[in-house]
Amino acid sequence: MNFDFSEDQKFLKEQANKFLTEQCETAVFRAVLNDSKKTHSKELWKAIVEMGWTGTTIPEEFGGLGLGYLELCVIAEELGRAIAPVPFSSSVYLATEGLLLAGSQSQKEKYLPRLATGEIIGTLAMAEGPRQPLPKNMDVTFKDGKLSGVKLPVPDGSIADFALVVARTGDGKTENDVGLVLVDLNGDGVTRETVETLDPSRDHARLSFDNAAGELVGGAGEGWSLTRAILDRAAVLIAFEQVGGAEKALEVARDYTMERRAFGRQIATYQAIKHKLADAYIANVLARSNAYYGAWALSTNAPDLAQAAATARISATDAFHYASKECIQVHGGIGYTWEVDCHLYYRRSKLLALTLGGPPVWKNRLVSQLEQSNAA
Amino acid sequence: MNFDFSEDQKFLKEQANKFLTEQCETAVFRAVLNDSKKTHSKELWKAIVEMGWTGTTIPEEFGGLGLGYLELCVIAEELGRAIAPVPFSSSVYLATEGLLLAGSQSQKEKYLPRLATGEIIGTLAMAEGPRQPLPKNMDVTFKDGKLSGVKLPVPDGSIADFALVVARTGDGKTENDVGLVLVDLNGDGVTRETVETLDPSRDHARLSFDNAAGELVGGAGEGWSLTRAILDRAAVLIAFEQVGGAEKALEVARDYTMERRAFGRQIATYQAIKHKLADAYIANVLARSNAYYGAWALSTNAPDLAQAAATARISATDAFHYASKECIQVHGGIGYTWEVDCHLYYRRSKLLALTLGGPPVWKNRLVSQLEQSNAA
Amino acid sequence: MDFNDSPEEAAYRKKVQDFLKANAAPKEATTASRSRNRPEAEVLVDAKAWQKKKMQNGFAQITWPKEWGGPGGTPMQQVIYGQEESGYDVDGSFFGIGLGMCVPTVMAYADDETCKRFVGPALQGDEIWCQLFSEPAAGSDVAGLITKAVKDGDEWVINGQKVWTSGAHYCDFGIVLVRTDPGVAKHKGLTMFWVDMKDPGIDVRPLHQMSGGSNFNEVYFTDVRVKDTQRLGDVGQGWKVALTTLMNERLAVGQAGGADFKDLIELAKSTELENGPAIKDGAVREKIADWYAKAQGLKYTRYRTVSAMSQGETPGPENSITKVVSASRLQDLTSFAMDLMDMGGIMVNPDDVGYEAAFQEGYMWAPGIRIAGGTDEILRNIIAERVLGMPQDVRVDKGVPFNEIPK
Amino acid sequence: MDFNDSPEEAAYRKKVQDFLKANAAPKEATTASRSRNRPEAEVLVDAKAWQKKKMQNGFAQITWPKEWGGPGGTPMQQVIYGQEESGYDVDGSFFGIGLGMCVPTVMAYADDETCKRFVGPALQGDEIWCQLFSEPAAGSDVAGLITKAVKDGDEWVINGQKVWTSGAHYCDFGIVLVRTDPGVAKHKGLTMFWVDMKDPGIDVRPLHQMSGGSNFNEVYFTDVRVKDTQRLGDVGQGWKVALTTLMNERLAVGQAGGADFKDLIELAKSTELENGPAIKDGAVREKIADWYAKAQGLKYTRYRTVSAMSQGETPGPENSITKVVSASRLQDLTSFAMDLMDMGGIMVNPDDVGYEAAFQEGYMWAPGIRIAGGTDEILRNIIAERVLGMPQDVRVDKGVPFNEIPK
Repeated sequence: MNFDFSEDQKFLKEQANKFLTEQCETAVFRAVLNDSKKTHSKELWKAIVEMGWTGTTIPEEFGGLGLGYLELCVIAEELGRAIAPVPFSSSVYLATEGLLLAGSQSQKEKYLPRLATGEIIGTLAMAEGPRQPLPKNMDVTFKDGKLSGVKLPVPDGSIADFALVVARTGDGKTENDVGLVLVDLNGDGVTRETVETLDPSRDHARLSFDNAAGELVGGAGEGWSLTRAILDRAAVLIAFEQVGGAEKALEVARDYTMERRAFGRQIATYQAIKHKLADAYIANVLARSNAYYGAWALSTNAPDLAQAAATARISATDAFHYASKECIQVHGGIGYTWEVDCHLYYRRSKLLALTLGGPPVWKNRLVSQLEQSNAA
Repeated sequence: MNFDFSEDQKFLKEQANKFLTEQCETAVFRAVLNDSKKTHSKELWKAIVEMGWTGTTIPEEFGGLGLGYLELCVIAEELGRAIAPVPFSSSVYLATEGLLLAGSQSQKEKYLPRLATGEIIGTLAMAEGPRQPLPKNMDVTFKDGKLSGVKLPVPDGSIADFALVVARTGDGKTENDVGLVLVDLNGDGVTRETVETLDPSRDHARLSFDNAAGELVGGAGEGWSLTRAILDRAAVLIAFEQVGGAEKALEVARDYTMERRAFGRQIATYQAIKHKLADAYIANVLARSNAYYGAWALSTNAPDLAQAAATARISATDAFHYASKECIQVHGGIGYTWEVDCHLYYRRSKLLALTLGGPPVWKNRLVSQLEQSNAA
Repeated sequence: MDFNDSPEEAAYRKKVQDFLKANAAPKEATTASRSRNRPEAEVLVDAKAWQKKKMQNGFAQITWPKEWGGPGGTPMQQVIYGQEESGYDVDGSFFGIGLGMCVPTVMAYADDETCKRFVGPALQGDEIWCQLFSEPAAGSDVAGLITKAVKDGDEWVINGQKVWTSGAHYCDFGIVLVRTDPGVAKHKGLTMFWVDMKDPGIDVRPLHQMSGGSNFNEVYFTDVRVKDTQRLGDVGQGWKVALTTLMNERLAVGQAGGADFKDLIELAKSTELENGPAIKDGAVREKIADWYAKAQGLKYTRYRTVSAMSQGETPGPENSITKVVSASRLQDLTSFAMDLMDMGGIMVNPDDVGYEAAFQEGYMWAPGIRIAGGTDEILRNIIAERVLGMPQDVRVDKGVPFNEIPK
Repeated sequence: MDFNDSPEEAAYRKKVQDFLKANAAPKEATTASRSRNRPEAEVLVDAKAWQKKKMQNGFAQITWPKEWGGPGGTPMQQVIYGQEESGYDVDGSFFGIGLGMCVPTVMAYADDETCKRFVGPALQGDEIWCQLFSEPAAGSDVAGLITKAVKDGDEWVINGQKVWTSGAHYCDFGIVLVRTDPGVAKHKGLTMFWVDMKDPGIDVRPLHQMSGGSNFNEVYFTDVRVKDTQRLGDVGQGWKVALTTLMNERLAVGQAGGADFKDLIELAKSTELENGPAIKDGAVREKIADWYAKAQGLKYTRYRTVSAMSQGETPGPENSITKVVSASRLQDLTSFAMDLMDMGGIMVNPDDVGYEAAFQEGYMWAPGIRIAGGTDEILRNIIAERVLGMPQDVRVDKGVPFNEIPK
């Protein structure tokens, strides 16, 4: 057993950290945050693409780097720490993974090389408004090669070139009536409208489909299990983003408490402050350890990947939520201003908590796994 | 509006406090606690009976004091504060209330005067082992005037003279198949066995019925709603016991932190200790306020009594649980010893949290009320 | 114990109801961010008109004595009015700080002439007051402020910066706490003045909050000259004066507004989860029960306070619990509600997310409430020290001249 | 990242499995209080025999070098052994403190002859050691202890009282920290000795715990004479020596044992609520998920620590999280399980309540774990100060002679 990243992976992480520290300073995400017309940082995205990160797990035959998931995990952690305003998770964790999992040879040939080079951006369209997107209440329909209905919110929906759309393909309301449909978002019958969200540094849109042309990825009734498989993989990667963000929020909080004085002493000397940050540290360690196991399960495609992913996601969501909200709190008034970064972590933490489905869904899913597994 | 007890009621409370401070010192409950053969403090019980408290709400025509529920609430608070080792709640809140609610004239005449004078002790037998006693899983059966089955644990079951037993009277498994049966526990067909519980200062027993003679209190299918009505009333009274216990536990904790020194200063000067006790105080205030509303609802038989009772019980359970567990914690090692009283509050708090059914039952019940009430 | 109105109370309530019914529009049932899109200036005009109408009908500052223009009512009448008004779509929030805290301070420390000049216009809503205490380096430790006033003949010259000043941009006057002697212990070198907010040396800049809005301001003082007659209380007694102001705050600091359990119940009823409607889910039910019990606990605590007040008691620091409980509950409840909305919960436009986006708004507002008017931590200290009687933490700045405390 | 055994590890695991299969009986699946009703003396005999067998087969103190009688194994081998042994019904708890903390302290500070005398018998389970640090007035603040040793020729005379001494009643030897100079700052006046627990001046009295049991003792010292050669480290260097001991504790302090999520899942599966089985209830599921995630987080944190150790790193104070997390979780989980049992949850006899009463037992045990070996509060201080690098709280006793600190 060696439950740690390799030296090469650690080196990659260090490089990613250095790169993002330089390329993703405050000014970069503030530029996106403060301008409602900006969907992402084009410069940063370009630089990331040039680093080859978008092709990390894409096999070399499709123009990628052909690296493993552990490499993608360390990159994800650094992107999370930098709360980078780029469509990385949509294009890489969701769209690329979906195609790698179930794309036909021709779909792979058509999309993967361009995803690797960043020429196109992909995403996954799942939600249909403020409710759990379940087979029983899904309205978007795919019939005779045409897609109709509204997906909302779709991450990076304003800028993505194509989407994998979770849609009803059968007449019933079961999981077997759901398919995953690849749609060119620049084609006919697609209307996009950017929507306001909690985290304006990341784009989300309403996608309205009116008989838009699409093609299945995987079989007609396989969409639900395929989507769950994509989400499991993405959950591990997002967990690393959350761990990165949570640790950064804790550092920011810790540093401020060592600077700020009240009643003649550093506020870091007060037990209430210390214990709050100790609790954040504890949550972060648990989250990191569970994320590591998720990384291992992802990289080995372990049979308990679903369980590992849910566990990682639950811990990481908890950790980032706590660290980001208490980061504001220890700052006091100044932490509640727009100019100080605390709220960026608070916003991003809630976005990441909900983006692949909220905690209730994942907790329910985890316990379903535990009910079955004797190895609980 | 005057949301406070009257001067008379406050005077009664003060008297009760003085009485119990004298009559229910540590030595009194330690005597019960340390001797597994002792079911309660006979001396204290006798003194309480002599004060007339057992007849507080029993009308004068049946030999009681004919006072109101507000008077009983202030007595309950002081009994809770003293964590008194007596069968008061079983005999007064449960058995007496059950008869007052639904007893026939002859049942009232037969039992109430003797309950008032403490000549007999009554109780309510509901649980059937470590699970929720629900109409669908109730095994104790009342047929043709005879009761059979096992109730466990029954509060004060070793010493009670009669019990109101919740039993299946119909053939189905619905609420309408449940009746409330009055059984003489000294009669034939009744076997008792004291059971060990978390709080050895209060008696509990396994009651086994083998064709024991019984008579209905209320109608054959009314047992479930009648039991719920008894529990609602008792919940308010127990909430006062919990409030009393929680405040006492907080005081004990506070006092100790002002005495104990570590690293050259009173531990009460440390923020972690202060904030912990501030949180206990907050929970206690909320609990007290909700208990007051419960008292008002009980004393006026308000239409929202069920909702008020559940609210009071949820708050008070929370408060006592928190105060008692953190009372141990601020004491450090000494708090974990048998000789220091902390554990008595911890034990009693869990007993009171479960005795009328646990938090899940009451929370569920509260939300059912809220779903219906537009006044939520 | 009596929950019903006494005959006098019932008569008063009827009077209030008649007044409100005739002059205001009722609110909707669940929480909403109603004035979300109305410009503040417009809302302010309505609010001033409403304040005047209340004053004319004897419903402004109900407990103020007649000599100050109040109706000389009881605390219970104030409560009854508040209960009834809360059902109507009117806004009294502009006047709370001025009439609740600043003007009473003026009344306690200024001469008769000054009081006469200011009390009436404030009461009828013509002039609004703000409170200038907090500074960037003096938040929880307000007495650590550094804005200074230097005596120059009959005048004082104020320089420095205040922050978190609610309404400074529309206020006419303010009371400002400044340091007049940095060479003595920090509480002893402070003095209070009233100032004209229209002074050209006062620069009010809106503070951009993390929630996006700007409810507060930074206020810069550059060579602002005030007369010695504008002093409230003696030189060096400013902390004592400020405590008078803050004691009044204690009563004003209330409940964190925003989404509550009613909204959560609505949401849960209409939200479908995998195994059925959310309202039938055990986790949802448990949380509704817990938050409901907390909300009721606070409500009945207020009732107990009012009952005590109507028996002549002064409410103490125990009222600090309201904000501690309700601010965190708002944060937790809104977070949980958004979780129920799943991925769609990140949207913040009412058109997309429904429920007037009250959960999302509350989620972004709650962190501020946990800080404003005393952080969670400071309030817990207050409860421990002033209610439970526990000793202060070690105070390294005690008795140390202000200019020798490490900054 | 590799979760599987390397070929060497797999071979070692096989060896361990073979040894265990041949010599011990497997445990049941869920947590149980197996030795609940067996007399301790009897359990101790078995435990000593098992320790001897482990030693003879090279599985005792696996990382100890051969010169001390250990097999000179790796930390990873230690972990593998622990993983495998945890599935068997054997008890190594009697030796943890002695071999994990006391004997290493002896090895670090005593002369060769003393080591030779003691290490072997301890390793093969013939002699057991205890640690005598805590006192009634010195818990979190251990260095505030007052048991004193006064020099008398070549000997020292010890008087005072220790408390919370695990196993003192069956121990043969102990290491004791005492004050040898009350006139200097508190950390500077301490000295460490080893003592023979059979000394007639040592009176061991079982401490009656709130849980009813007696796992700990009070130990009274009355004119106990020890030779100066029993001193471990220099006079006045006792705190430094104690830190060596406590650093070893850090690795030993583990997980709060007792009921865990597996037991809760079992209970929930078999418990019927109003609307169906508890395992299908949302509140139950949410809690299982949260506690499972915490348990896994701790488990994988241990794996990370072991991986770091096998790469030569020394585990740091970050291991303090294990007890903080698991003690409170035990308290919360057992409380919740009892809630599910409803009124019957108050019963404590396995015959009445099932599940071997593991929940009730855990509920009464958890408050002790939250205190023993560093309270929740002290451990959070340690994390804040030693891991996050935050400054100490104000220390009013710093540099003050011990006999001048207010007691």
